[in-house]
Amino acid sequence: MLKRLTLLAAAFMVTTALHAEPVTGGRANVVIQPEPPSLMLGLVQNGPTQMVAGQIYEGLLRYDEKLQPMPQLAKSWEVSEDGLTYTFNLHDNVKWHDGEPFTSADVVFSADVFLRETHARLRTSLEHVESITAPDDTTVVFKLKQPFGPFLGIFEAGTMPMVPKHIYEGTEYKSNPANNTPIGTGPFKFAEWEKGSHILLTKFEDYYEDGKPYLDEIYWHVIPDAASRAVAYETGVVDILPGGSVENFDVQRIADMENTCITDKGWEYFGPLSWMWLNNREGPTADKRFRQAVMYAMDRNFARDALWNGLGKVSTGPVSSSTRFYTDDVNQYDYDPEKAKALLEEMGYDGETVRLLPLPYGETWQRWAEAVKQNLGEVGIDVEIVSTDVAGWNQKLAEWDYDMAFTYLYQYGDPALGVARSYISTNIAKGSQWNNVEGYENTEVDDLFAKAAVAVTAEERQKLYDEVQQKLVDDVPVAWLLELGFPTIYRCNVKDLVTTAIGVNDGFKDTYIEK
Amino acid sequence: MKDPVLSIKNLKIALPEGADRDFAVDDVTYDLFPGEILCIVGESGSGKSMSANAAMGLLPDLVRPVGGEIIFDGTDVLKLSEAEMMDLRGKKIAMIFQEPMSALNPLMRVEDQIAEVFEAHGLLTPKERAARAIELLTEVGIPDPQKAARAYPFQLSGGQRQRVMIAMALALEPRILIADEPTTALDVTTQAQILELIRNLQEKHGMAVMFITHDFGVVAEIADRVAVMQYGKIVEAGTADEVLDNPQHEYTQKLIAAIPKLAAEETEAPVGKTPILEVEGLNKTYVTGGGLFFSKPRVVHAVNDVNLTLCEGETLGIVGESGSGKSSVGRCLVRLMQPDSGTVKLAGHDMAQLSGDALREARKSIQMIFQDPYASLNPRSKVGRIIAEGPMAHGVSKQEAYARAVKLLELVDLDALAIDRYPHEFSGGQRQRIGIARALALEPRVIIADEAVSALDVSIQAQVLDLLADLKERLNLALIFITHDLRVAAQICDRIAVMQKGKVVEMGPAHAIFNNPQSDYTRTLIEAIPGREKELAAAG
Amino acid sequence: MADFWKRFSRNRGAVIGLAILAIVVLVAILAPLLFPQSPWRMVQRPFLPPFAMDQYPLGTDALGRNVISGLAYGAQVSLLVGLVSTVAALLIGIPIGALAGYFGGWADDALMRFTEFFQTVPSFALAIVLVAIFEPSIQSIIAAIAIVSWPPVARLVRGEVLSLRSREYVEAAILSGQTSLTIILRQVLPNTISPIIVLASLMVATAILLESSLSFLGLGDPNLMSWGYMIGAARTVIRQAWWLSFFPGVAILLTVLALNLIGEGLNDALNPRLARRGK
Amino acid sequence: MLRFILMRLGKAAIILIAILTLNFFLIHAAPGDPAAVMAGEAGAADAKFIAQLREQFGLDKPLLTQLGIYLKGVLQFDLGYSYRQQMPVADLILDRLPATLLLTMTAFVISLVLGTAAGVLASARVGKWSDTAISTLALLFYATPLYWAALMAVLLFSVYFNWLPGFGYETVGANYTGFRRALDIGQHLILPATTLGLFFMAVYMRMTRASMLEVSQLDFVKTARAKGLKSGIIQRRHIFRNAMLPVVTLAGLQAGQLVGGAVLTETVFAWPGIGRLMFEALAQRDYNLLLGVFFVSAAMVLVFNLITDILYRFVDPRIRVA
Repeated sequence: MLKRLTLLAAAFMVTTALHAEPVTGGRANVVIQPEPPSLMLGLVQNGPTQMVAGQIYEGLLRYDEKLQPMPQLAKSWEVSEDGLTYTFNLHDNVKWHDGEPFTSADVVFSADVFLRETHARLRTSLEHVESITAPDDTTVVFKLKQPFGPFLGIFEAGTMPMVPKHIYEGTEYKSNPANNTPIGTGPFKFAEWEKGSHILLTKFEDYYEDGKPYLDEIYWHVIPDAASRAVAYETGVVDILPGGSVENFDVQRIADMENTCITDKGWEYFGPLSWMWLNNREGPTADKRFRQAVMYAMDRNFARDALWNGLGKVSTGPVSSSTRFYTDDVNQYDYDPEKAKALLEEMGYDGETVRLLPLPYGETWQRWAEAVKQNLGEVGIDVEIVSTDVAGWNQKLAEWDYDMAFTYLYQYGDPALGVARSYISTNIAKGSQWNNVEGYENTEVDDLFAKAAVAVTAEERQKLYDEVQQKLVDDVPVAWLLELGFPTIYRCNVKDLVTTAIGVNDGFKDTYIEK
Repeated sequence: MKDPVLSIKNLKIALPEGADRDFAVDDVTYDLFPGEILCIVGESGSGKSMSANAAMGLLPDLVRPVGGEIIFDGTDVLKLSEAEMMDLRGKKIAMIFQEPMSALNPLMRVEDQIAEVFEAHGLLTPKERAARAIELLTEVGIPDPQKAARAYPFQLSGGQRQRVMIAMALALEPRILIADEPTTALDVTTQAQILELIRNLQEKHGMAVMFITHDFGVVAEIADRVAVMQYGKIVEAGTADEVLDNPQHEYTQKLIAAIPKLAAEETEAPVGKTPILEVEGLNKTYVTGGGLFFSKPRVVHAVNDVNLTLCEGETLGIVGESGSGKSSVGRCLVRLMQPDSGTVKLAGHDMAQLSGDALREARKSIQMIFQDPYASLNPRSKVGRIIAEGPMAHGVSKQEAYARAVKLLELVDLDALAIDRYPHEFSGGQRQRIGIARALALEPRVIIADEAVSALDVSIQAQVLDLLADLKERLNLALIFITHDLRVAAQICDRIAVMQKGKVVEMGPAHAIFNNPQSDYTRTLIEAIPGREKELAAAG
Repeated sequence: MADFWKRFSRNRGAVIGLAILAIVVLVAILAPLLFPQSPWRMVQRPFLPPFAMDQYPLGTDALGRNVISGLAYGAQVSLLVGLVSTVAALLIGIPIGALAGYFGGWADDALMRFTEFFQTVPSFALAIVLVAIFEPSIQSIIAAIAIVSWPPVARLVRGEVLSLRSREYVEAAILSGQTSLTIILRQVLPNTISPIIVLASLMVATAILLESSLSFLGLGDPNLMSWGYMIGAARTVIRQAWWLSFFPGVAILLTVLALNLIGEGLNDALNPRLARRGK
Repeated sequence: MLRFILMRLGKAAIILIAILTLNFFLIHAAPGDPAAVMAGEAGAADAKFIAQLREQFGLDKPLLTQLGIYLKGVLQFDLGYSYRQQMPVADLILDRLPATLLLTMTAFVISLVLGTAAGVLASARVGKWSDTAISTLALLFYATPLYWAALMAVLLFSVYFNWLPGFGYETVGANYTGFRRALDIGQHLILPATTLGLFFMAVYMRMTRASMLEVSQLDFVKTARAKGLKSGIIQRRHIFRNAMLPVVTLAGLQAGQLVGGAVLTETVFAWPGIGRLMFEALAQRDYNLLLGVFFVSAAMVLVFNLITDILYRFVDPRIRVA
């Protein structure tokens, strides 16, 4: 028989209620950057879309900063002992913004029909799923083909947003005119979007959690320029600067302002880890010693301090420290130019030029590439920066046309979701920059990742992941840089802004503004 | 004798630093009397228009009077304030200029420009001004004055524009009219009409007219008194008859002698001589407008079925007014212009349809001398190369070509050292000699001279004409001489073809054309030659 | 030549411009001697203000790089791009203008439509697209600048050639049997040289501005320190480090000003007739 | 006149199609395509997903077919659909166009009015100190990089003195209406419009000055003086009108180019206009949007050229009648 593990989440309600009594009313002025291409979270899952649409759409679960699941549309859930059956019990008074009731049929439609077609990342995870069924209006059952360790980690709004079946069923999803007026179940509903200027969300009065949300409206300001965004905060036009809104150089100055709080929480689920892809196939970077030399040559502490304002952590390996199953019991690559030189000498590096692709996401990344070029230059590596735009960068990575390339990827809380994809050899394929782009092949590593994903107990998984981390750090398939800290800056009287592992992406439900 | 209306005394006008002499006008004294026409005559650079401009207070920026006085109405106008000068201008002294094309504001209607004169002096209401403008236009003899008043300057012909200028000048019945080379830019028949108009108006209004010109023919037509200027000084002054018939000063004598005489000598008809150039049925039309985007083209028949024959050793003149097509004929002959139809037989071979190397070869025998001594020589080439280029293009070695250039320079009376100098170091007459040398370099048999002396002062003109006649004789050349100046044609041509609107209206021996013109147009042309009557009278 | 200098030096602004340009050129040439270390090298703490340390009189940037060294090496890039792209634009514009002006007719029509076409495309936008597409590098920048700046050359040359080609000395050259190519090269083009030189000096200035604008937008050659790059990189930190954008801006301003002044001086010296009219 | 306009419009249409074709090939020559960008933004992608997007966007068809489809759409006044932004291109552009037009036309008017006024003033006082001052200022404006001037203006007027807003189109979130809103936009407009106008202000100033001086040497000015007209009237009626002819030509060229040339200003001042849109579309290979922006800005050039020509015919009777 199945032994049911029931995780009730009422406890978390208590922790948030420790603060003073929430105040109802008011408007949150938030920066959104860049302007999202669309607010239909089921179709587009990039950062800005999720940040705004995360208030409109909801998933079945949320996650706390330790990545433990919290209730959202599902008020409770059970997992069978063999790890194959996941049963979710839904709130029964949930309404879509257009007044239609939300039921388990919407969940089945979203997960099994809509998102399987539109959501590339979720689609991969859903391959483990045998069936999704709705025994009644408030119950949904996911049956898996085999155990999948991270399965409970794929239910947040960005990964599995619930979309209204009554609007989308049987339509051409991408061109459905309803995409312009998104309908979700979230605490805020779409009100107005003036392109290039602002997006306005207003309180959803029929929200199923009593008293929530507290805010009347959220006003997202589109300000396509980092310096201007800083000014907007200083002049009081906006009160909340989500991570990445202002250039890192500006963070400290703004954080020093009166009534200003800063937090780097709210990114635990993503665990953004930056690294340089090193092309393992050809050129100097094919040599393990060269890759190690790169690790030793880089002054990552300097980069963190000068470029990231001291926020974030120097990475120790492929797994972020906030991600589950992280270990720091690996070889440490401290800044040591001499060691780098020695390694280069040992391999007989002939000074061949290596091309470095910066990440075309703004000034900090550009500066970082320049600093790395200088670091590597000082141990004798000749680096040429190849500058390109977003599209060119995507293309070059997808076509493996690079020697070294900056990137940062989310880990989605679990190595099986966000780490393995970059290292397992079955994931080597042209045409995507989200797989094993570096071309690293190691059957041992493949095996370990495969076993760890389907291992049932956490201890078992931890052991396997420790081993794989040690192996990878020795081989340096990519040059890990920093666990990025994206600080959220806000007025201190904005309370409970960051309460979950995805921070402002679904945080406004709990937020209130103290007068 | 009456009191002078304008009295210029010991006037000295300084030129800016770096000019070829210190004073534009150097110690000049003369009077202008009411009701007379005084001609100030001189070659270019003689300073002939400076004193008139000084009287109007219209000298160029860096040119200023430094001595003497200009007395008008008992006061020295040089001492007047700008406001007082403004009152004087247009009202008491009016002026008309050489270029009727540019002397009117292109963006304003004619009537507005005339009305402005009244406005400037605060006279009449706008309505009255418009009415006066029509009256004035009528008075200066513009056909359809109503329409002309509404017209913009570019819609009028050169003669009409000059009439408009005169109308403006007459508007306030000034006591003095200054006419600064008013007919120089006009065709000869138009010139005759304008001169007559000025004469009539002067008589009718009793104005004093100061008429500035370089043309003794014009002087003969219009002047009561004459002052001859050279290098900023008056070398001779007197009544028109005195000066023209009995010049005292050497310079005046020289100038008058240089004027080509109208009497064409009777020459033998070119019977028995072999024709070198035969032109038959030559046609050329211009199409303007049109192009890629289908606007309606305008067709001008520039050369209309022209037939000509030129014999060895002969000089054929082609005369006509501007737009008659005379230059187009010349250009068709050397194929600078592609004729639409017709044959151009040079020594028996048709070159109208040649192209490429054959054309280059054929052109060796037919060369051209151009009008503008400044534009006809490449300013960035040395004279030697300018002359030697032709032979070199036809395969003569550089050394030989330069040697020939030296010989040619000597032939045209220039120093051999000239080969190493640039064109700008030479005067206009010298440049024209270089142009002739260049034309001779390919040893042509026919030379086409297109207004070859029109841009030269009369004394230089005479020298160049002599040189051409001499060379023609020595080298046994045949010459086609294209000109608007019938005096020049009379002097140099054996036969003359008169052209009008693309057609040859009359052709014959020079003396026959002048003495017994057959077509009306030729007659009009000849009668319009300034100074002709006086000359005929003098001849007896 | 002496005459040329006399006329040139009569224009005081032109002499000042020449002096400024001479300094810029000198600095560009001597940059490796004055600042042996790479301008990319991180030498001091970031955001060192100017005049705080004698070694780094203009301070350091966000990575602690020496600003004055960057200015010196930036001069190289600006001058190089300015010169080469102008030469390239001349190489495109002069033949097109000369052919159109000399042969007239349908050749003129076709070439001028072509030129017009390039003038209709918003030029800065086209430059951005070109550089972005061929990826920012010194070559692509020079090519893009040349491609957007040749039309004025073509039009100027065409206009000049058109008026020269009916000049009598050109007709004389035709009659004397010279080929079209010889005539264009020997009779016509040498006489267009003055206005071309004047235009070219102004084009160098414009090219420097264009390069800096592209670099400012992040479309510079990432391996070369340029003034526009310095300003672009400093834009986000303008409030805490004004000097990072101020000094390179002044450098561009002075260089472009100098070239314009020289252009005016050249105009005075080479086209005395026009110059006098303007005075 | 109508015939003239129709002819010009026909010609403009041909040029527009040529421009679109050129840009079509240019942008397709660039590495990467919108499918890859969008897949990238989705956070993960496999080849199948990208192929699916490509098919959806019609990117799997041969290039010439795509061009044909696009041009056919354009001929039916359909600028296509931006898959990246999930909106019809025309809507996106129309959203942004007013801001750009407001900015550029203000800059245009500022530069034209102040530039010609200063030019006239300078020409009237040749050689005096005011002429020198104006000419020097013009030279400085002429040599100043636009974006740098903008930055310095922000630093000075917005940051240091805090007189004027340094970014944006209006006070975000203030929700002003009516006159208050116009005033607010006006305040936001001052710095960007002025800095954008500086360069052309210098150009107009220099051109007007030179042109005034040149015209003042012409014969008809002498005629006017000979009539006894006051120099003020001569300046205004005779010299100025004629001197404006080349300025009108230039103004037409500039007005057209401004729309596509405001990228820098829009970047510095975070102005929500076409220039930014183009820049973004380019980086994301939003083909239809980029082509649409080019279409609109080239159309602007042609429209302004046409306006100039019509205006010119109005000002200059020689062209009107001939």
